[in-house]
Amino acid sequence: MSLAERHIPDRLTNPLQRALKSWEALLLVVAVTVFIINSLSSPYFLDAWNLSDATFNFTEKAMIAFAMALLIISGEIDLSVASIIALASTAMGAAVQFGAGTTEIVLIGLLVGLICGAFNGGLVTVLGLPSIVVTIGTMSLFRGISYIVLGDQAYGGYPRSFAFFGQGYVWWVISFEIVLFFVLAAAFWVLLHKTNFGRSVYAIGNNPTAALFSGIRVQRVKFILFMLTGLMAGVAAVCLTSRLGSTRPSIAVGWELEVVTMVVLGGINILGGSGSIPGVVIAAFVMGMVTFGFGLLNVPGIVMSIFIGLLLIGVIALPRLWSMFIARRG
Amino acid sequence: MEQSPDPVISLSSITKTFPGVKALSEVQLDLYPGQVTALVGENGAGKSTIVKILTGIYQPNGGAILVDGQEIQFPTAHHASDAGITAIHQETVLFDELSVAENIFIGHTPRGRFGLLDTAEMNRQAQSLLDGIGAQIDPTVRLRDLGIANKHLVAIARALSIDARVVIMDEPTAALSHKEIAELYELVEKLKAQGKAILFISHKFDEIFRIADRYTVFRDGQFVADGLISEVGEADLVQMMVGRSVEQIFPERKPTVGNEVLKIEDYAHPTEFEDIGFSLKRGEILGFYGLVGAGRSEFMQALFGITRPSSGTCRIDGEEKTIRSPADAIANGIVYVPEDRGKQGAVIGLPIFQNVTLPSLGKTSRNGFIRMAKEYGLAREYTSRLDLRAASLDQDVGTLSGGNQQKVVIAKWLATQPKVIILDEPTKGIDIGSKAAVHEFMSELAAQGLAVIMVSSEIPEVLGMSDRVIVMREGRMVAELEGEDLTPETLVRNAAGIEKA
Amino acid sequence: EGAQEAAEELGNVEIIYTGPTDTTAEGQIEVINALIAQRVDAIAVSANDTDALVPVLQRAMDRGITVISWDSGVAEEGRELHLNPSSNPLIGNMIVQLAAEHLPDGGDVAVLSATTTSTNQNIWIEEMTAVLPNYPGINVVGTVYGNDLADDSYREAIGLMQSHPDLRAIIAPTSVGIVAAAQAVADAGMIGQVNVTGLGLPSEMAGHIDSGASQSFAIWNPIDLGYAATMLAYNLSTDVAEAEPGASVPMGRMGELVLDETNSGAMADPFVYDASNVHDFADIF
Amino acid sequence: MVKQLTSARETILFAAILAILVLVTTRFPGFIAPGNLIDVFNDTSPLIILALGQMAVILTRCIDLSVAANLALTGMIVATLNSVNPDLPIVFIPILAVLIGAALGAINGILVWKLEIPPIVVTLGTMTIFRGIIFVISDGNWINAHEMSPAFTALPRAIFLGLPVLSWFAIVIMVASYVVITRTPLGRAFFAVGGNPHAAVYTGISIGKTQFAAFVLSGALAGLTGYLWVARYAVAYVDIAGGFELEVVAACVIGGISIAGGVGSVGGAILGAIFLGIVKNALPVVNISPFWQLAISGSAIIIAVAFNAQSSRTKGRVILKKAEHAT
Ligand SMILES: Nc1ncnc2c1ncn2[C@@H]1O[C@H](COP(=O)(O)OP(=O)(O)OP(=O)(O)O)[C@@H](O)[C@H]1O
Ligand SMILES: Nc1ncnc2c1ncn2[C@@H]1O[C@H](COP(=O)(O)OP(=O)(O)OP(=O)(O)O)[C@@H](O)[C@H]1O
Ligand SMILES: [Mg+2]
Ligand SMILES: [Mg+2]
Repeated sequence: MSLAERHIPDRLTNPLQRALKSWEALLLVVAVTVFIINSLSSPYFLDAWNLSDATFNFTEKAMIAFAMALLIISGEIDLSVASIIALASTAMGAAVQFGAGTTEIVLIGLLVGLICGAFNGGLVTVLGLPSIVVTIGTMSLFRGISYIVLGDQAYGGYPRSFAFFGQGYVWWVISFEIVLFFVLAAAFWVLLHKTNFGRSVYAIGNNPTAALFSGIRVQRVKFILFMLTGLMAGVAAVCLTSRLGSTRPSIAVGWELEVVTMVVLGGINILGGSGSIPGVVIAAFVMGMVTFGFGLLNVPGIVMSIFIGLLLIGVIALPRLWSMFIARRG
Repeated sequence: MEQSPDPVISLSSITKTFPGVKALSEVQLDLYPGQVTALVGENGAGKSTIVKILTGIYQPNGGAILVDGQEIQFPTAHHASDAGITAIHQETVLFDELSVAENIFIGHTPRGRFGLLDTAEMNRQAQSLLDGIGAQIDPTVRLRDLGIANKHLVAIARALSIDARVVIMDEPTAALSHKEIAELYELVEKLKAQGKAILFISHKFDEIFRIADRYTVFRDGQFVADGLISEVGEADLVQMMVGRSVEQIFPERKPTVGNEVLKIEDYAHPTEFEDIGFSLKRGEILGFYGLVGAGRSEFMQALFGITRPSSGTCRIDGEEKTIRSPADAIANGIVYVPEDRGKQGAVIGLPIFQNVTLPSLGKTSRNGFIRMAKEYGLAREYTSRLDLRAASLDQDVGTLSGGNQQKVVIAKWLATQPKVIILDEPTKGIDIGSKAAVHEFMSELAAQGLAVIMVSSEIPEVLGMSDRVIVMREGRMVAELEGEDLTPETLVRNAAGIEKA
Repeated sequence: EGAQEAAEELGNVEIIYTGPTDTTAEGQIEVINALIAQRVDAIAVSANDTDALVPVLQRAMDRGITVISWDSGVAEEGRELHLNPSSNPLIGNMIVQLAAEHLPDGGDVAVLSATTTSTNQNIWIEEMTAVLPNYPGINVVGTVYGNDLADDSYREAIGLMQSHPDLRAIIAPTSVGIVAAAQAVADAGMIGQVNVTGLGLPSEMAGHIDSGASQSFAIWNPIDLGYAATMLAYNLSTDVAEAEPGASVPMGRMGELVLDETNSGAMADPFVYDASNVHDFADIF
Repeated sequence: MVKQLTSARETILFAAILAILVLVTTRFPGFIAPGNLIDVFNDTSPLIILALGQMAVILTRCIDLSVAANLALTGMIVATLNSVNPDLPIVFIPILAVLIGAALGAINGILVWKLEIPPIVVTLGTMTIFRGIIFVISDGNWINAHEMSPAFTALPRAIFLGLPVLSWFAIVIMVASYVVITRTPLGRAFFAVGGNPHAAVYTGISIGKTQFAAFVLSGALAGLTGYLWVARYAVAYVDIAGGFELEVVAACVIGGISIAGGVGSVGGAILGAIFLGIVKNALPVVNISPFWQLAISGSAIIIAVAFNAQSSRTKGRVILKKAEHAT
């Protein structure tokens, strides 16, 4: 055997080159373009308070999107997140009726989110059911429980201090929510990209069997991811409830699809296995800016959604069309 | 060569590139009617790639395919089969949820009234095809209910269901038992007699010399030589393949057996195996022989914590341990190199270095946080020890050839520094050069005091490597052979359940 | 249309008419945020949710924007005044009266509402329940919700007829529900036996009046409503009037809006449509 | 063997449906009157038609979340056409609806086939785009009963041999689906592509083309349902059938069609749809508070799926002779 050392380099392309060609770079270009178009088309766009108000369009959804990104990378999905918000919010409202203070309310919101996540996770990992189906079921179930509890009523009367989470400002125009958004973005970035846990999420998403054969506790990791997603839905429920100051069972209807759209736009492979947190962060800004920009032009929401749909397909389709075009010419 | 007829099919200057890899570079290949051409080459030489080009699955980047002297193109698999080319592929490419007959005829099912599919006719034809190759399979059962060997027979029947002039067999014997291999040889003779051109790909030299008329050698995606088998010797062929001579296939070993590391008693499973017990010492290589489907893999997977045994005890270094998951097994120093590399071994989609460090993340991280430099270091150490061939360590394992993927999987386990390593068919589908490396490595591991369990269906490998052999049949241990008793005859007799004459 | 009419009359007013993607409070908040950002002078909102809009509307008022709600109201602290198309007790009374008129001997009546959270629906049903004792013989057997979706409302209406064989009338105080219920009655072959009534638009109901599925229904004039809301918003933001209990705020050709202790007032009485007049209005709204 | 497994799954579902019927009957005997059962079937027909289209898509490992939006858009287009041009012969309307729906489905199919964008992403996108287009076409306005021609609204409710035409549409499509799925190369290709896409390429089946065909089929059926829906409820607006796509997917999954592709049967899809249809129709009849409905149907989906998974769990291979006889 010729042991003339065959040297294998660590990398062929350097990381910077790779970053420039990445999905995140493309998204960043989209984000900057949207920002420029917005500031040119409306005189109201470049205003600190207005921009601050605009962040509420996406912060809560993005918090869930971070956890959902991990879940989707691992090859699962949770369509019940919006319903978890409804149930968590209902539980918080009920707690208020029993005289709970702000701390208790928040804890109850988070706990209910965690329990709902564990319920989904249990059905998926213990009974081995496909998550897309399980969470279509729990999507009806969780919101259904809110309807049973509340019916046509609403819970209100949240304590004044509770309003801080959704309406408070940390400094000048910097709201509590946007700070929380960045803190969570950083935390999820570390979790996914810098820890063993994150690595096992990728391994599971690419090949669950081989991951299991490599000693990764696949079911446990998935269970934790479902709980994490539930917990983040709980966090979003706290913020949203605080921002609305009241709870109705119809709270956050349709958010699950917006969250998934955000995740996919962020470059997370819906089939699992790849994607990054910075992508999701940029996608959140793009979606927030687009809706706010259209809002300033008084475009009806439904027309706005055409654009979001086109963006979702276009951002994936254009690079592929481009490379097909190049291939045909070359 | 002058007296041979014109080739049925002739490939010239075929080039095929994948992103970052030139799999084939200007290779040529000719197939003659009524003759078997063996295509040999190391792992990653491009054998399967040329098969896929011939069957319309890949499109070449350059070169020409000539059928009867006419240039032709195969944009899809249909075009190739219309041109009379059929193949048994290296991977079993079948449909678990469809019936055997549907698998055989999918794509060209007989039609009945109104152009609708004629199921009865299809089942009849399937039955006669299966009978023709001596397979006792009911064409109406669902494929998922068949064992792996039978699946392979279905794949062969499928290839024969097309009335072809060219039959390609990419490692057809890898999953078959002796009896089935013998029947396959008969089949090849029959096809030859019908004047079909046959391309035969195998890493087993005894096979090649037994059935091939011609040979073509590829090395690293390039054409090296071709000619008549009768005019070359085994050593020449190996020399052409690896570009060097490989003298001795099994390393000489002086086993220095230490104290007992693993003791298994009464392992049983409700449906797969029962009454399994043995002990294993440091520095020992224990072979597991049996026909395919004897339940060896099932037992090994139970030992590794993938499935749970219904009863039995496992002692490691004298201490009783309960292994509930692969993570437990790894923690206790037992690791398993699975048989199904693509599904259970490599995490395709992740780069090589991440595959290698996956079970050792505890070592390359601090408090759960990853340290890249350590990861690359560990990956480099073990992949270079196995002489991996890759462009870079952050390349996706999916872009490696089968043999090189296997090396990554073995490297992954060695990096955990285990006490007991279980290798399930470690050289299945690996070329002769890498095979020797794996064997050498195995004996090195044993010499370093590691206990090795090797599951193998190849008698020379079992005999050449093992200190002791356990034979399994139908989920039970039927013999434990050592020293004098260890002969090809005793192995086959016990595995097949033939009474002593 | 009515808002445009008012804008033309006033001359110096620009109307921005917009709405969210879907009918949720969160969507409306995004729209209101965009309006605040454009520093509009006044926002007139018909709310999807009584309470949820309060914080954002308070922020609008903090930034000097006049906020009124109309049709479907916002809780008191979230707006300066609320314009009811008609007084709630009047509507509650009207819808049951429409049913009773055609049931001289009394009988079973059911309510088909929109969603469980629609503020106005719930108030009307409450008011209706309050005046029920004045209609002896009228027996309300249940309330179901069609979620303002044609198919759900249709299915609920069919369900009502099945589970209450003696049902004589369906009251649907929602324009989606009344159409779906009328269609369901027609399809079930119950015309003449079950009368559909409630609140609907002449353009949508004309066919069902003709078929007899509905004898009569009521509605206010939506053009007047848009006109009045615009006038009120204008008058408040130009400080022509103050919104306080007991005050009256002018609303152009619609007269004046007299505010009660919750700062809300009613525009006009609902108008009843039947076979005699429905076609005169079907082309207008 | 194939028959045994599928029929076992379907039998359980069938038993569940019977159990619900019995339960409802104890509280409301009129529910199982033949006339009422016909009504329930008729009411479930759109779901059955859509579930059969969705089944083809799911078999090929895709999912079509745009069916409800396709339905609404096609419905709006044919209703607009009818109101503008009431003299257009009625026979053209369903044909036109099928063509429009198929064209919309083809958009999904092309994106999946040619650009290889994951189907869930494609249909999530087209779902919002289609709804948006309805708004643009209609300017947010409704098309009401009196704007449609009498023939337009009468067709689905016309009675033929004791059944409404809407039901007949469903029955014809059930039979046609059965033939296509079990007896044509296309049907076989659906299973092949979903069961093992890699192997499908090796047998000369184009994955992309087969998926394209499934999307076109699903789109065509959604388009047809669009007309039937609009005509039946005599109204067309932006939000019709909002959220119905999830119900369609749920029907398929309850019917034992594996979301992972390659496994399922026409009978399963139909029973799954009927199961949901009966639950939906029974709840208002037995006077369960409307606030309970959502939770009950959610639980039903979870229980049905758990049941299904349990009954189809593979035993694995049996090596021991002893065990072979025991099973
Ligand atoms: N789809 C692919 N993408 C990228 N590279 C590929 C792909 N398929 C094959 N290759 C590369 O092409 C080369 C030839 O591979 P091929 O599978 O033809 O080898 P082989 O001779 O059949 O080897 P083995 O004996 O291991 O089966 C290898 O270097 C492999 O990494
Ligand atoms: N019908 C089947 N369906 C799926 N996988 C199968 C089937 N039959 C066999 N296999 C897989 O093929 C492999 C070989 O089967 P088995 O374990 O029975 O044989 P063995 O005695 O280990 O022989 P060998 O290791 O030589 O193949 C196992 O990994 C098993 O999981
Ligand atoms: Mg190969
Ligand atoms: Mg094995």
